[in-house]
Amino acid sequence: MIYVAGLMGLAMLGAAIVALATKSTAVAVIAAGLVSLFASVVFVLLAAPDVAMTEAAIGSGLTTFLFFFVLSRIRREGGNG
Amino acid sequence: MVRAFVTLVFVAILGLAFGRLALDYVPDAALNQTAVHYAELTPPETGAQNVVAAIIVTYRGLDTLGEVTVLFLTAAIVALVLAQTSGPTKGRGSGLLPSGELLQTGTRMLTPLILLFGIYVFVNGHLTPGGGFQGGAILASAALLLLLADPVRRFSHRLLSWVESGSGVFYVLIGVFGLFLAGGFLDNRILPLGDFGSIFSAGAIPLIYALIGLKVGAEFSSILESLEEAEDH
Amino acid sequence: MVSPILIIAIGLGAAFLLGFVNEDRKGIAFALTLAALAAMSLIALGWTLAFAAGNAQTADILTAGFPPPFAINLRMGPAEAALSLLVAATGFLSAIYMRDALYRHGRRAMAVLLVAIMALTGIVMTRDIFNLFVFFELIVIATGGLVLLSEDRRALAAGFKYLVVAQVISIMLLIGIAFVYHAMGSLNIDDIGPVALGFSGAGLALFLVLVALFLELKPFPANGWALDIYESAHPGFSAIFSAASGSAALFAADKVLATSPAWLPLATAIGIITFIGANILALRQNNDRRLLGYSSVAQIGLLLTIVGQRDLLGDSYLFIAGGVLVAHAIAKAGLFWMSGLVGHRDLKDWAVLRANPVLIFAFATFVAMLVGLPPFPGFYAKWDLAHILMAGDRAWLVALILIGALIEAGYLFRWFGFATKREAPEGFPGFSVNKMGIVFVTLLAGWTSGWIWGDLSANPNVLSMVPVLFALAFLVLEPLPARIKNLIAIAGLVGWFVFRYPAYDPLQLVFAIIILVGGAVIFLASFNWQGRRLGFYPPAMLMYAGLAMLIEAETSFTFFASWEILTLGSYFLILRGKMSEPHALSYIAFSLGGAFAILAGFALAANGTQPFEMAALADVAQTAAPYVFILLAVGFMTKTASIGLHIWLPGAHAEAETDVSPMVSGILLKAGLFGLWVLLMHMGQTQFYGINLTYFLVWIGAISAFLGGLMAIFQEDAKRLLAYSSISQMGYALFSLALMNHLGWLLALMFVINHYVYKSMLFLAVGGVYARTHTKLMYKMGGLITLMPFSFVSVLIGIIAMSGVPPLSGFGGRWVFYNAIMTADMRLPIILIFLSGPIGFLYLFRLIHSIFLGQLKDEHRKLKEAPFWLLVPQMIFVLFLLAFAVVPGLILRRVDAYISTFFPEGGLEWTSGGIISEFGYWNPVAIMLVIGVIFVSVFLLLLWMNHDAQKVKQFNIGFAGERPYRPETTHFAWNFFAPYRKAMGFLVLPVVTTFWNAVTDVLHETADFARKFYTGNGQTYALQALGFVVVLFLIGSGGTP
Amino acid sequence: MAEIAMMSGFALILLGIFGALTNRNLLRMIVAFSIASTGVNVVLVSIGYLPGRTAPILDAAVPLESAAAQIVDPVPQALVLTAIVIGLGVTALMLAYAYSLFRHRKSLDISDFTELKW
Repeated sequence: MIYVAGLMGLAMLGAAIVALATKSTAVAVIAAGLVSLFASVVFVLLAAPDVAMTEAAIGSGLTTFLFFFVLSRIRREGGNG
Repeated sequence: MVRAFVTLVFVAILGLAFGRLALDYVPDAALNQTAVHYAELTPPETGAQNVVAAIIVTYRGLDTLGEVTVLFLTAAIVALVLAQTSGPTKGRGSGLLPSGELLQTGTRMLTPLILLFGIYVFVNGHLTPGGGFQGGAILASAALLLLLADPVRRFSHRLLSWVESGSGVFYVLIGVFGLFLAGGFLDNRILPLGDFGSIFSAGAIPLIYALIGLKVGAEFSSILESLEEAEDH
Repeated sequence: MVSPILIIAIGLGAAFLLGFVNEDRKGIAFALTLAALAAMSLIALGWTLAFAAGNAQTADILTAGFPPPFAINLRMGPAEAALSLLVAATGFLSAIYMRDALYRHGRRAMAVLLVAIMALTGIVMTRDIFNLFVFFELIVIATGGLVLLSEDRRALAAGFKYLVVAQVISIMLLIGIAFVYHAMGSLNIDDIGPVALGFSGAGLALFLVLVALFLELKPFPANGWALDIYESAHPGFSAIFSAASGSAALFAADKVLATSPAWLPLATAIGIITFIGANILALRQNNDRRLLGYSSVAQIGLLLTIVGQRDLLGDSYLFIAGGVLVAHAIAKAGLFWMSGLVGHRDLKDWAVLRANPVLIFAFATFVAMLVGLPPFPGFYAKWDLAHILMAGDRAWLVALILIGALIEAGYLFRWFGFATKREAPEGFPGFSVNKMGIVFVTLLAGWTSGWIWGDLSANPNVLSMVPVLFALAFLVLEPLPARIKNLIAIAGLVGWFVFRYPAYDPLQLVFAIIILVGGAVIFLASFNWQGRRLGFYPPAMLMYAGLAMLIEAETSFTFFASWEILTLGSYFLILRGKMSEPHALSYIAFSLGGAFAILAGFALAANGTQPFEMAALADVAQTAAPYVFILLAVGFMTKTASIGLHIWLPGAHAEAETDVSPMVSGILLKAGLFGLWVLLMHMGQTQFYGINLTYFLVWIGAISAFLGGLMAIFQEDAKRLLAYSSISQMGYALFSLALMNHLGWLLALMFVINHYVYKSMLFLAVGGVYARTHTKLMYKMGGLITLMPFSFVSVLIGIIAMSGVPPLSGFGGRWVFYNAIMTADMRLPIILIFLSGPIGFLYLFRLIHSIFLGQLKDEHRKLKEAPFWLLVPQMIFVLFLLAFAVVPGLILRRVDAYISTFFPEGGLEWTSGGIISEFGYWNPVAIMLVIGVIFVSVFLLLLWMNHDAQKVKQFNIGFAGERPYRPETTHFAWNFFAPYRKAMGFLVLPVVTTFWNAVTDVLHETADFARKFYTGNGQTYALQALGFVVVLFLIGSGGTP
Repeated sequence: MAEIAMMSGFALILLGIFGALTNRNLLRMIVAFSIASTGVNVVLVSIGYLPGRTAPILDAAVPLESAAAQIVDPVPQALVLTAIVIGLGVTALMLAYAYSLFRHRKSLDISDFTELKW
């Protein structure tokens, strides 16, 4: 268990660093969604299934979609997001 | 560059503060008085199996009401912000994905299932993990799917708005009933607590969770739709 | 009583209900919104009234039917009730105010407004710290929405910046809350603490919570985001943001701080830095709303300082903090609402308000409320606060607060000056009726709050003092013609004198005669004005009310309240002059500075006891006494314009209206003298490091007398000359008072009387000349003796009286004066005083010489005598001077006897024929006769010798043989005392003016430099917020993280 | 385990804040903030974790009598649920703002929106 937690922690940090360092906003959004997804695994490990579900549905799901909605509109209107 | 350096220094110092918090942190050996109360008295007091749900809906119901209001506000404000934006009218929708035959058919099949699943999640919130927010988010994903499948199509604004308002008003009314019929605002004991562990138990919790689910779903959908049709204003 | 939770339920329910309303039925949606806000206000009002009447107990409201900490509970106590009322009422009024914007944006915007107000009341009432967080987030998001109501496109960027900073804040808050929960095992505020001041474990957690709450309060310098919102948002929302959000956030910080008193110093430090910093930055601000933003930030800083002192304030805490808060909220909301009436954003554009006098009155009211002047709540709060802090040995904090307040007063009054004096822009479209209505309601609320705080105060209610009420009645009488108001004013002054006459002791009597009877005589000149003369009588009567109360004040509170009232009244009066805007500003700045010194002095003297009798000044503890003396003396000397503190006087007196100059010179200056008198009477022997403090006063008096006179002789402007002469005369009076002997005091009293008479007379005479010639520059006049004989007579009599030559009372003064200084043994200042005598004659001579003698100007050939009503008081003064010269004993004798109670030694002996002192003998009647005979003989002699004198044509400049470079240089009266200027000019280099200018310049440049800090970049703002946190953390943890 | 989660949560917060304050692109700032708030959530949940205990659901596996000895602290979880939803609200709002700002200026650079200052 503790190794899984450590792994997830590293995965979160890695994804976060990718999200911050990448040049592409789209990649950043996906990486941020991954952070959330890994976090929801951590929540399961921490005996918080409710939180895990919410984080997965809202944090990594809906939020990512929202980002893409806006991003794609901006792209089509000439922004480089 | 200077800014990045200053930011780095500040963040590092903040890190020191956080580090100190983490180092000083000693996990509790046992639950504190508040948590013990919840662990022992949630079933007799609220009739819910899921302690988190009981806390969310009843003990800290005021927070949750505020939380629902956050989404309500966001939906309203996103619409306001985008209404102020006058942009080019060429192109429609987000154009996130090209909507093909497959997606459209798939959507038609999936939507009822997703809706059903969403309802299941919030109706069982007092028993199992999940609840109004998660269920609402699932409902909204159905809406999202519909939007993707057919960007030109709109849900009825009117319907969304009625669902949103109706569930909101009903939620507040339930709260006020608690004030008059039971121990206080948002007391779930305005309905019988029922048999512990069954679906019709835990007083008003399932009802409230259902309302939350509907409301959250409607609000998410309306946020998505506002973003979708911004340029029409 | 209705459950307070219904405030929240109604706000939310109505917000949700709005979704059912069709988007096009805006009327219905708006009506629903207003109804909900009204209901919320009424519930809060019900509770407030119940608490006020003592019918309610602090109530804990449980939610979910379980006790805390297991469920969230709310609390309704007096403070919560009042704040909820404040929040809900502000929301209600702002909703009406923003009707057009709300209609434009539809029901969604109304829902957001409702939620915002609901959440603010939630912040006020909740006792759960996480619930607090939820409500804060609601406010953040609602703010993000309401900012958009603005028509200013830049609001969008401001909203985003705000959201960015809010993210940083909420991260801190949430982490803090979680660790507080971990440490305490509860989220209920009542279970938290006390947490010791420390930066690890629970201390660090609480630190994060507190620092987040402080950041919500927009502390200096991490507040650029808030300023951008203030500048660009709809003024209706800014009113909520400043009055309601600020108050609620402050209360939240207060709740948390109350659990752990060890953290109070942190609040004090942040608060006072914010108060002073924001006020300094505001100095350079020209955008009205941003200025109000700075001022809001500053006021919240002041409140945070007060919160930080709650350990000391004890039972007075709610009264003091509440007073400042209510004054701030009402005034700031009112000003933001007013800014919506003004079409453009520069401070000078507020001149359009002159289209409606009530708006100017409202503006004045709000400024006075913010500065903490009577009769508003901030005044009582300021008074109590200073007393408690002084008694608690926190004088440094009092000093900092007063400095900050003075800076704030500076920019607010400058702004008020713009509104009353600057050119109003053309093509003004008119005011929106419902917006103006809201401002009027706020105005009413302001005065009501003043009455309530006066009533709550342990001290007398200023609004129940008869003279004040009489003065305020003139506000209602404003529509009447000026002459009728003038009659009422005169009747009021005389009536009050007759009514109070029996109660006066001889000293008070002398001052009462000058203020009340003398004031009435000057009012005779005001009959010269016709029409309605708006804005003249209320301030004038306010000044007289203050003066009348001042001389009778028995406690330090009444004394100080009177002092502030007369200052405020006289400021508005001086501001009326055509060119007086900068001078009125410097007058109010110095006066308030002086008033603050007086406040600090009284507070130090009282050492916590209230009410403090004036007579108890004599019993102040040895250690405090010299400081009390210095503070009070400096305060009073700002009014007497002693050298160093004099630079406001020349402009203020010279640019005032014709009948105002004598009021502010002849009468108002006496307030300072009266204060000094009281001070010396009780504390005259105070020693400071072995030196008697009166010794300094003697010097200051002598130097003022000398330099004031010297500056006067070089003036070309007749009224300025008279103004400088006042500095000199007040110097004389101060000098004689500070001699601390019998004759000195008698002499000071003679100066009080004489100065009133001849300064009023001369100002009126010069004013009469000005009314005809339209110039005050003496070299542009000449030869008016034949055209304006009456004015000539009064100037002649005036200068004879004043220069101290026989036979008029000035000589009597001089005689007593020489007697007085013979009894003192301070040689150097006496030399200065001696020199001032001839100097006085030099400048007075110019008045006669340049105005009335010499060649008549071509453009003046058809001039008439000065207006009748200006002459009436002058002639009364002439008669009085003649009478006073003959029978000085009429008044002096009684006073002499009275002074004997303080200085039994060295009195005068009054005989039927004259007056005898240790050194000599004065028979006024004999002198009058002798001088009369000499004068007549010399006059006849001159007539006989000059019977064939040749008249010189005006343009006969053949004798000079010089080519004139500028027209005025051809006039013989130009630069009249050039030789003296060569010899002594260096003495009148404007050193003091340069000094004070440098002080203001440094402040302004600091402001200009420092405000560049607010770059407008949202990231920078967030970085500043982060910096605020880490710097506090570093300082707190002693630099060793 | 809770310590590891807490540490990584704090690291996420710091990374997020640093990213939000150095990246001038509006959307990237929002992304960074959402990472930071995920970090906050992780920290919060880890506070409520007690080693070796189970989720606060009182079903067959957790008998009522021994519940207090078996479950983790439910309170932080409830708080995090609220915080997640609030975070979504704020994110959505910021996105709408960013889009609107972009439409006004055709720019996503935060340093282009500085008309209000001083």
